[in-house]
Amino acid sequence: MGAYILRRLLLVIPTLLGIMIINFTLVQFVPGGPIEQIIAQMEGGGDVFEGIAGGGSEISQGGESDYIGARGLPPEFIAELEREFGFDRPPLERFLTMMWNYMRFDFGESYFRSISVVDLVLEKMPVSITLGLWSTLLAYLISIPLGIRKAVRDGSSFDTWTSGAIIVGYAIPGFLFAILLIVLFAGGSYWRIFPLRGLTSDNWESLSLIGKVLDYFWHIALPVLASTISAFATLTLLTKNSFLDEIKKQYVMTARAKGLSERKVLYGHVFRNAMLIVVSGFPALFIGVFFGGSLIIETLFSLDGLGRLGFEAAVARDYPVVFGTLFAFSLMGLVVGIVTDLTYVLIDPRIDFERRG
Amino acid sequence: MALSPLNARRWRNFKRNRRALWSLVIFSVLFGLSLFAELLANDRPLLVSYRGEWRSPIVSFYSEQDFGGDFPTEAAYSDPEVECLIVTGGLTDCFVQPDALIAAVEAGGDLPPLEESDRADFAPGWVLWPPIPYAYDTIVDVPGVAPAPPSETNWLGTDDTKRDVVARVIYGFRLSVVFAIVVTLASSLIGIVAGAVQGYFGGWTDLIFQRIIEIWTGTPSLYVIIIVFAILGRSFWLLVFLTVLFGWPALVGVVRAEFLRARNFEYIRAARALGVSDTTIMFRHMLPNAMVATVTMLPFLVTGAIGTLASLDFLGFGLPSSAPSLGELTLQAKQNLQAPWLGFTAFFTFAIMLSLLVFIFEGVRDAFDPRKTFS
Amino acid sequence: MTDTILEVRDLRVNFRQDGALIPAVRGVSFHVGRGETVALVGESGSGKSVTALSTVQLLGETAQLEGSVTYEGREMVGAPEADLRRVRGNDISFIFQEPMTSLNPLHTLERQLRESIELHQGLRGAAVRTRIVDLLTRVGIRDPESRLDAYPHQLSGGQRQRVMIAMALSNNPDMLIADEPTTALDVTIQAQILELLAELKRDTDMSMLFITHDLGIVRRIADRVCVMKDGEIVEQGPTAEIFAAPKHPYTRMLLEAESTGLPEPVPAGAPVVAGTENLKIWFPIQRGLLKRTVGHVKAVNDATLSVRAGETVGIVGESGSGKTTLALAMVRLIGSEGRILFDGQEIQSLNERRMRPLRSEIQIVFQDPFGSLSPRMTVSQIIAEGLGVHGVEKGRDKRGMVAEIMREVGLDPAAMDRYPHEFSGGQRQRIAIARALILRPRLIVLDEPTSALDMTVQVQIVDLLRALQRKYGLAYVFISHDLKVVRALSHKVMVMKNGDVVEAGPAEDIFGAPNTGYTRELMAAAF
Amino acid sequence: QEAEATTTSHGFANFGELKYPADFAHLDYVNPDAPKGGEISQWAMGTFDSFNSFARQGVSAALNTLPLESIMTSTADDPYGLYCYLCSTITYPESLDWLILDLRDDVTFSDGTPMTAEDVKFSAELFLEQGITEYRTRVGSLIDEIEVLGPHEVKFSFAPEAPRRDVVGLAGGTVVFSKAWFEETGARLDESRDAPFMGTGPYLLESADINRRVVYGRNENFWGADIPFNVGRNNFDTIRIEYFADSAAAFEGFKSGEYTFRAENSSKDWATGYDFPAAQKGWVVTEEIPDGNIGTGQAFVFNLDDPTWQDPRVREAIGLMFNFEWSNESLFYGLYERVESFWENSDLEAVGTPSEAERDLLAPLVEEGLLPESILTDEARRAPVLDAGANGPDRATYRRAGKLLEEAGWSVGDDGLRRKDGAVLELVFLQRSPQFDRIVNPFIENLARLGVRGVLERVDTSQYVERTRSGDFDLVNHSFTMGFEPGGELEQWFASKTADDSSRNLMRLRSTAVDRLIQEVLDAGALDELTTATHALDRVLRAEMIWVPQWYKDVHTVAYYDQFRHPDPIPPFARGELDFWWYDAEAAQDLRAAGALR
Ligand SMILES: Nc1ncnc2c1ncn2[C@@H]1O[C@H](COP(=O)(O)OP(=O)(O)OP(=O)(O)O)[C@@H](O)[C@H]1O
Ligand SMILES: Nc1ncnc2c1ncn2[C@@H]1O[C@H](COP(=O)(O)OP(=O)(O)OP(=O)(O)O)[C@@H](O)[C@H]1O
Ligand SMILES: [Mg+2]
Ligand SMILES: [Mg+2]
Repeated sequence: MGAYILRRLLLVIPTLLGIMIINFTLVQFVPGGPIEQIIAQMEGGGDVFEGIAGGGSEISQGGESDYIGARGLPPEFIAELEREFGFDRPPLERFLTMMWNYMRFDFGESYFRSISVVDLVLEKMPVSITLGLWSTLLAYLISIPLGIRKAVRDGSSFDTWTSGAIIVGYAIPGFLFAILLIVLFAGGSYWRIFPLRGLTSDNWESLSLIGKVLDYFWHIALPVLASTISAFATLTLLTKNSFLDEIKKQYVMTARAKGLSERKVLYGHVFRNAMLIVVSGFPALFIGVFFGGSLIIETLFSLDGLGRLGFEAAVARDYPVVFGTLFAFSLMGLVVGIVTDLTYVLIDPRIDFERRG
Repeated sequence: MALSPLNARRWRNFKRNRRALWSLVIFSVLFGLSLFAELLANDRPLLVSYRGEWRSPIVSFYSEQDFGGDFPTEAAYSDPEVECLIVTGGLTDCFVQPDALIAAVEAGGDLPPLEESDRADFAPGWVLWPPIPYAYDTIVDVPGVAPAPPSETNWLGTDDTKRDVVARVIYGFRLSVVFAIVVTLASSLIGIVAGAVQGYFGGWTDLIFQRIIEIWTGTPSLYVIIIVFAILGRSFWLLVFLTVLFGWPALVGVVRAEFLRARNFEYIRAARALGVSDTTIMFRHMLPNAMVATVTMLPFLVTGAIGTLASLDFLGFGLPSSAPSLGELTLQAKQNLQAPWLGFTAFFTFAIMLSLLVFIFEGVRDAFDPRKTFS
Repeated sequence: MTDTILEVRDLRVNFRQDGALIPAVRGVSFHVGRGETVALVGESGSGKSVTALSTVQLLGETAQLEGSVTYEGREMVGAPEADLRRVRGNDISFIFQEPMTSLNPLHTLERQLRESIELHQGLRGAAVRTRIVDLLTRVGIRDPESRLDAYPHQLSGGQRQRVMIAMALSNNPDMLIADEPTTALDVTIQAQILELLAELKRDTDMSMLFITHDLGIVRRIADRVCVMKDGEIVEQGPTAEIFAAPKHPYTRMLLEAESTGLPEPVPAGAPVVAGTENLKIWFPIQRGLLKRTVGHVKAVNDATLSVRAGETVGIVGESGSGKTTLALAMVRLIGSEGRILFDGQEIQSLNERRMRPLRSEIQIVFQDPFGSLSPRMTVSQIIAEGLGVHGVEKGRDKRGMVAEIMREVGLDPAAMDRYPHEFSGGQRQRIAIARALILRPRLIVLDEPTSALDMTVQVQIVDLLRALQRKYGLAYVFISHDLKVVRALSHKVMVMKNGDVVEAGPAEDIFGAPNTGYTRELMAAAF
Repeated sequence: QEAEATTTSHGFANFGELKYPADFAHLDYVNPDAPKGGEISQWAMGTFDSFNSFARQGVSAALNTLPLESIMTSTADDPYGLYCYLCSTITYPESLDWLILDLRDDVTFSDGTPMTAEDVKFSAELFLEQGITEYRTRVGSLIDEIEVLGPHEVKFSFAPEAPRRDVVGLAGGTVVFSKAWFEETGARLDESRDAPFMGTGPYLLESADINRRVVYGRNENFWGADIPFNVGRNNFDTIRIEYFADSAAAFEGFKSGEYTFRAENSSKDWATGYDFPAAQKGWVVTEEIPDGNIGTGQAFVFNLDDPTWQDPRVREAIGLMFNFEWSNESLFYGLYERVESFWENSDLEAVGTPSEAERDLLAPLVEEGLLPESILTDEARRAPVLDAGANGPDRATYRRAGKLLEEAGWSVGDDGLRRKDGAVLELVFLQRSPQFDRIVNPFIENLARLGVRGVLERVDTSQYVERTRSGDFDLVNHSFTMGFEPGGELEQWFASKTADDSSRNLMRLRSTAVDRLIQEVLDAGALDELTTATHALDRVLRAEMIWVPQWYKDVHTVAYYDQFRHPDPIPPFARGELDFWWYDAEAAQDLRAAGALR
């Protein structure tokens, strides 16, 4: 096992290198680049969220940027940008410098903002963690017991109704649901129960501890609900079906024959056997929680998280951000991958990774 | 094709699950119908009789001149002038008073005063329209602002480009379902095989394969899509291909985990002792037992694929915008909250489809469960 | 025998299967008094296990129950789950027929035992551990402390069965229902267990419903006997009476049946089919997440054996002595050191692909038949699978062949489209045998192939094996605790203890004049 | 400097007279008695991370230049005049080779320090040094020297090639920073900042909450509170901007009173959205305010480098297929007006047949064969008017378009598609906003009936820019924004020399006639000359049919909580809600009492 882990750890290096090489190469072929993005911005366009935020006008907005200098685009300007972004040097050299910097965890600065990639990511973390953490927690806390219950009462009307409910939850397109929540519960037409934006109130600093906590939950109620609603279905059914498979096995009978309570039988015995899939997804989920993000939920609730960052960077061709986050998250993803595999062994000691067949 | 006794037993089990069976029937009917979308909703007639000659505009091209009109381009069948030309056998008077002439022919009564030569030219004809006389891209000529609410002509209203929602849902259902099913089947097939191979063989196979997948999943699909579309242009099958290309690793993880576990089971050892080939062990002995995740996920993968299509459309990297996809409908719903019929249509289409699929796969799961029997 | 503790009246059990109802138990009535031991004997597949499981409602949802089962006057059929739970484990303990699949595969020994002790006795912490160690010692597990962290798959068949027994006994139940609790145990340990049971019975006035095929045991411990056949009790009465004057023809047949005779001599000059030389299998003991190896379980230390065409080598020995391990290694299912020969060819170094063609020539019947049958394949598929793989007799109708072999091992071919779990323990064992035999391999390794069979069926199987051996010159490696069967089949015998081969030689010598003390002890206990 | 006759004035206009005399009491369009106080709030899209809109990097916060002021200013009712604001007079010679700005001595920065000529020189040079490249290269070559002549006197000297029509704006437009402050803080113009630069303006940043809001408050020490220019202006104590990432959420925010003033830019919301409770109760008023600015010339433009589109007949045929009337009725709730001219909604638009003076300009070009003769007699080209009842044009229009295409050699094949030399007539619409899908798709439907295959390709911004720059499109959206004083920028928009590489001359127009007319406009010395030349240019550009004009909005559509008041009428060139609207404290009180606002 030790050897295996070592092997895996060593393989992280070529994998990471592979990811970076592929990405770097790809980017060389993508039509349009950061300079085009800047040109668009100079001309008052180029908001990457334009299509998503919606509601725009059929009349072109802006047209003229604030800046008095924005008149056509002289080639000198573009040449200078190229120099600034280092595009005047050959790709190989750029790649090597980049990798060298990354090795030292120096991820550079965004093309479009004078802020380092690390700071940028840190800035977006609270939102992503909030959304990710609570919605996954909620999803797991509800789905797993529900799935188990459904497995036990397979075929009952309880089973049917809950299936119906979670399917409906899944079928509602997330962003439609979110906007519905906003209009119904945060807007000016129906009930104004929840806030429209943000994670906390303005006066958060001055609140008591309990006040702070309440305020926080008050703010995140709608976005978390909107981002969780569709998560129940798969998880619940996965739990249910895994349990169904396991629940009739002989050892469960043994456990029952011991006189264990149903809870003990289900959670103490069946759970571990049935939940390999669900539990083994946990570490990956963990990454998802911290580094995932939901572009649309974030946009609708005016939260600025990694979902928006990632999308913006990709579309605006903000390569330092693209590569930096890719590098960091891939690295973490790889490590988490190893942890995931180790949890397999933890869950089921019969599992090993040796060659077979 | 005779079913093996086991499959016959599974099929019987499946059939005994009424809900699953009905879901399958309904889904097949809906999907089957949508395959003939062109016959259900079209802005070209199914059949016209022009001067006694039968023509089928949904199959062949006819210019307006073919009906005695003056444009060499395709006849616009919904134009009263064109309809008049058809039903009167190409009277030139149609350009003057088409509606009156149509009404007269329909009433079977006398034609309005015409010149003698014209009268001699008259040859009655008829037009047979599909139940919904709009295709997915037909702009409907109804007064008012788009999206227009449901009405007699547009049962579910029109969308924000004034196209008939029913027609778009029919075509969109076909497009989305074909997309989703092809993508799901292909990517789960690849994913399962890949996961199975990794989990079963373990060792360096696993180690290397896993790394390849990690590298692969680290590739930004958005850029690949942009590049490929920029080079090859947008098309449905290209998008299918790309979605599969990036979609298949989804199932690998779970299948691999299940195989890693299952390969230690006693019956696998027994199968190996029997000298059964690795492929048979993997797919006959292990897969049915390691299929929980797959079978559970499939309905969601299908709807998820539709969602992918939707979000690609959303971000502008999907199909051409006139293509009728359910995703596009959802976006319109979000953009047009004042037109709730769009949202309801999208939601119900999704909910119905998903329910049917979930129920079907529940039936499949049960049919494969040896310990489950129905009375 | 004063009061009745368990009363079964007109119990009927039907299994719903593919639309039809299959009767398993058809109107069974009997009772067990306090402190009494009732033995349930009968044909394999006659409904013994189903009857036992019905008493505390442990059958799956496909079973339909009719009739009544009362425990201490309380009706159990249709009783709420909560009431049943109170009875299970505490009042009535259960030992399942298949110990291999009855333990939670992901719990260590300690955890399996701890749970019910904590639940029913309220012990905590170190006290529980002491109790566990004590229990394990009493069921004959050597060096129990070191095995507490073992998982079920790291135990031998007999060890698992003993864990099961320990678990059942841990709460000093009022009533013990034991479904073939000693099948995987060698005679000495079996004796020890029976002694333990007798002791408990004496001390705590425990009642027992004891299911077994071993009439010797019945004679020793049962107060009364019920004989079952085809889902009915055909005869019941006090043990002595039944044994002395059996009334029902089946009972008579059962009592008379015994695997007797000696194997036919091996034809002279028969070639050596297979063998091992200095085979050694040590399992590493690993600790922690990193799985550091902290020691070894020395399962097989140095085993050398050879078997000729038409010859049977019997392997006997204490439970946990390495028999199964040796068998698995011989067919290259687990890694080993040393040489393994087949047909004069060294096969230890062959990779799986080169090994595969040989597989049709070497077959194995696993000790745990249930575990070795794919749960989602029907029996016909399972049996026929090898045929497809090795392309044996392409032209012939597979289902026909399957039906034929099923009939030969005493199974009803009509059941061939059922799943494994829909069979009784003995039936499953025969399915496993059928699967091996249908290929007509040259070497079959049989690991306890008759443990779950009643005498009549056992005789049938033994005859079948002999007939095949005669006809095709098959070579057998036959592992069993039942020395009578071993004697009836084996030309050579090897005695194992603790991973070592303590004695090996022609069967007559070993049975007639055992050399070592251990063997002598074994023989004494058996005959 | 000696001999030359110089003019000294309180302002400057290239054309015509200054509207306001030196001693005016207040601007005509303000309410001199407007009360001060209260708060106005608006929304902004997305987020911000900087307060420096002069740097390339960062997303700058809304109104970040509010604390800054430039030396000269213009008014919302005079398109031509530039008035001294931080200066008291401007002195210049006829040649405009230089000018001297005589600065006011009472101007102070918000920290109380007085503004001096040094600051002006510093600021102007700062832009030339740290402004974005584009500015530096363009403006740097125009300004020769900046000299401080006295504590409150600066002189700008201009290079000979600097267009004389632009120089005053160039100097007077200088935003003035404090030199001392810059030296002290080490701030730079090319870096993003977390607070605005210090300036002389009426408002200061009060608070900024990234992602949420920016609040500007009144500068209590504002130097100019009482000067005539500022009478009745800067009436609000606070100006608050709320940020939303999604427009629907933003609208909900308005409905619930999170902000109080909203300029509605969605025709759909304007037509259907304002029936929420607060609007029904009359708390929110909606108003359409006439917009006197030149209408933005929004249009589809052809790629004239593509031989297919070089034939004006083909362009005209395509243009006939766009049914603006239907689009406006069916898609835009009838809110828009058709764009006809590049100077729509202004006197500079050419109308009817050419005037004498125009003809004088055009005739030589006709003679040279650069223009068709019809230009001299035809009315200025107008877009076709189609039936609003149906998307498809009427048969006459189809016939006309079909004939044009036939003439151009595009005849219909057996499959109903137009072909020439085997190639199908295909028109690629390059778009970046999904907003236009619903506009382009019906257009494509109409084209299909003409036998033209329309293809809508929607790509992301970077790709869009790359493709427009490299000319890989047939038809793209463009917005022509013309000024009242057409000048050098016309070359960026229309001249042959910029056809190869300009984000303005997207259609790649190369026309000698147009080049010559642009020169006429540039050479115009008087207002009527300018107008005539512009009319001629407009006429020719429209006759060229380089575009399929779209629409513009001639009103401001605003909605606000009924606590703001504005002068009536509102001046033509500004909506002015932050400038000369004021707060009705009583009405506000009532609103609050009714629970409309928190
Ligand atoms: N789940 C089931 N579905 C269908 N038939 C079943 C099921 N379980 C058992 N049977 C059938 O019921 C009968 C009785 O089985 P049972 O297990 O009680 O036999 P048994 O007497 O214990 O035999 P053995 O000695 O072989 O263990 C058998 O014929 C068996 O095939
Ligand atoms: N995978 C394993 N890991 C560790 N120890 C094992 C493993 N498999 C078997 N053992 C140990 O090896 C020893 C020999 O086991 P084996 O199964 O060969 O015994 P056996 O002779 O077949 O006994 P029985 O008669 O009880 O079946 C036992 O002590 C067992 O605990
Ligand atoms: Mg049994
Ligand atoms: Mg064994």
